Amino acid sequence: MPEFQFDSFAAFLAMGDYAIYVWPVYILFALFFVTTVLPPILGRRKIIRQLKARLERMESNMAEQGEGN
Amino acid sequence: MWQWLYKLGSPRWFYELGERSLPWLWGATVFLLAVGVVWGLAFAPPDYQMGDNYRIIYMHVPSAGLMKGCFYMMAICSAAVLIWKIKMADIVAKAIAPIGVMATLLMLASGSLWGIPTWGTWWIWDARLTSSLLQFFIYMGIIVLRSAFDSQDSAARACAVLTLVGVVNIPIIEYSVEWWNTLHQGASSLGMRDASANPPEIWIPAFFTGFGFIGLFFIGLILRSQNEILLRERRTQWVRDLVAKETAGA
Amino acid sequence: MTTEATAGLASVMGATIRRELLLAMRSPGDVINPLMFFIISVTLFPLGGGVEDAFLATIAPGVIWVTALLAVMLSLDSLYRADYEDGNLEQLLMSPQPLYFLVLSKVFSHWLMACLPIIVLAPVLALMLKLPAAGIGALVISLALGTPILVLIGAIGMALTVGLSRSGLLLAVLILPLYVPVLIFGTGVVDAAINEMAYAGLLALMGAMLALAISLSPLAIVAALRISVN
Amino acid sequence: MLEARDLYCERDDRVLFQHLDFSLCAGQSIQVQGSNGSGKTTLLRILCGLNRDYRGDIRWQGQPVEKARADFRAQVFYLGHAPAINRSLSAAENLRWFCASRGVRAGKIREALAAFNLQGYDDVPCYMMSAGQQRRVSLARMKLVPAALWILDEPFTALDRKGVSELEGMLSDFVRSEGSLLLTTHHPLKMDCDVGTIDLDALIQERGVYDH
Repeated sequence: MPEFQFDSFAAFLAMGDYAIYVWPVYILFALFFVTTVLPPILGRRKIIRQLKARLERMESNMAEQGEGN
Repeated sequence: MWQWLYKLGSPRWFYELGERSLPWLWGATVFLLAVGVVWGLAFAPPDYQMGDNYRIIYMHVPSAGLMKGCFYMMAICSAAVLIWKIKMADIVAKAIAPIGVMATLLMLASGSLWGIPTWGTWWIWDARLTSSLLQFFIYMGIIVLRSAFDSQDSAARACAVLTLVGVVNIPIIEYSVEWWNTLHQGASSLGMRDASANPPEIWIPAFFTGFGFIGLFFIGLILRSQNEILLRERRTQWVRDLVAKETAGA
Repeated sequence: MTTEATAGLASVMGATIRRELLLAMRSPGDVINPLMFFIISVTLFPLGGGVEDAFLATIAPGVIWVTALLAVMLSLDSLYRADYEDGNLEQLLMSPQPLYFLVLSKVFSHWLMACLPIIVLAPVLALMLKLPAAGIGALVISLALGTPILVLIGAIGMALTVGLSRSGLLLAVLILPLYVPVLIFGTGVVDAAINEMAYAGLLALMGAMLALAISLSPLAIVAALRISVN
Repeated sequence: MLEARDLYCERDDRVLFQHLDFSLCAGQSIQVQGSNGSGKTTLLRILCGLNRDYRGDIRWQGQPVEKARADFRAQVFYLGHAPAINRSLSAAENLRWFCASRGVRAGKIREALAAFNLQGYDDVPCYMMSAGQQRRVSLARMKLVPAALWILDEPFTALDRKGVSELEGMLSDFVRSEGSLLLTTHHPLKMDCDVGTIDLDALIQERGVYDH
């Protein structure tokens, strides 16, 4: 089983004094994760609402046409 | 096999396949990425030469792989759009592009952060970084071209043509940048190849993050494709029922 | 292709080239403007960067090649825009003659009008930038091989964007990354010539790129034109 | 002999026409009617092969049009809204280029121009001509290129009354000489041969819009 490479949590944070290079990369990874997943999830809700509004508009039009002719 | 491929072409079947496979994908991706990141950061031995800075590689290599993989997948979809006129292929190609761009940006950022301690500057004209920068420009060209058209069908075919032209040019660009790099820079490459002197365990986290990236790619792809399917198939009955069911619940 | 079909095709290509040259005479702006852009932007570099011989000589190949590349790209706007606007492009797409060769002859005539003057003028500008004499011959050969590739690839971007309004910059975003290999080998040939190194291999590579461009890009241009007229 | 079966075309969320079938044989002519934006031009461009966003099957001489592409184009003359005339070239140069681009030996350009009373205009640059004259130069192309099918999109625009009646005469002569004609126009057509019609507006009411 691989063992923990750093002797303390502080050493882990310091990352062998490469912290300012390694941690930004993993932060950017988190950003990549979020931008890949979050926008479509939010977009989906917006699209569903949009389509719902469109359906209602169409039903009201159909209803008017119904009485019309 | 053809039957399966043909069914993949129908938006409804693709949507439902996506719906069924998403939970599995989420579970696998989160597990793989969590293990890969923790193992890579905390438990993998440091590089004999570069010390802990080497841990950037667990993000750099998968994102580089995803950058190239996305482009080749877009090229396949583009061929399908132009030759067999499969509507679904355009939906998938449109979904892949943003993921490819973000992977390229992650690759460029991790590459330059990797280079700072070794070369003292944040941008080095290394062959792989430069050709990835050019690939980023080609990705942006495709995305910008798609938004320039108002009719969706011509946008789909135009982007398909540009993607195929791009996929023919990428190997040429890489070869010429490689040659150009040896001419101007000599040996300033990222120094990734000479990592063989490390114990094998250094590579194990890379498998986890690598497959985690692929899982993440498919999640993004399915989510974006589903949104696009809902928009493009909004007049069909099954989408109207789905919208009714979803909004009734909410 | 039976003989009279090829004869018919040759006459069509000849007619295209004659028409383009006629059009160029009628509106010389399409020829003069890219050339003036090339000359003016080359003279900007000494004004901006200083006139020491050593400095100019080192940047000369890069400057001339980059400005030539940009001039060619800017000249592409006149390629199909006029035909698209007045409806000739539609008629061209309705022509029974294979469009592949019509496009090739159109690109060739555009190269004659826009790029040949640049190649002819490049040595003068090279002298202005103190390019060593050894490099001038190589510069002309590399431009002669490189500019047709630039026009062929640029024509793809032009055909994709001909239907869009105000697409000048969009064309640059689409095709400049694809121009990189031509630029790299073009300047490489001139550098090699200046340092007395053999550059035949590089010319061979550029020739290979030219062959690839001539055979493949008309396919993309035709597809793109059909999309834009759609 | 042009046949279309079950043509369907949808443009930005509106179904222009669907289940549209018709056939046009030699010696027949059809006028496509419909209000503005009902898809008349789109239908013509689909039949010419300029517009590919449609579903359905189009046959030329019994063969699917994709197979007989070159032969189809050699036989068809399409006149669009744009006059397809380069303004910096003269009328004769434009017509010569039009014949060359279709691989046809430039026939009697002078007579073609004369037929549209543009005698002596052959060396006049087109930017000096009025829209009506440019239109007639564009129409003159019909006399130069042998075609079995004419697809004309509002050929009478910008023509004066005399021009209109001359063109109508010419069209009916063409149809009588076993040519087939497909056109759209807004003014009442006075041609001495029977003209079939396709009414896109009627097609929509009759079949409703969202039935697929």
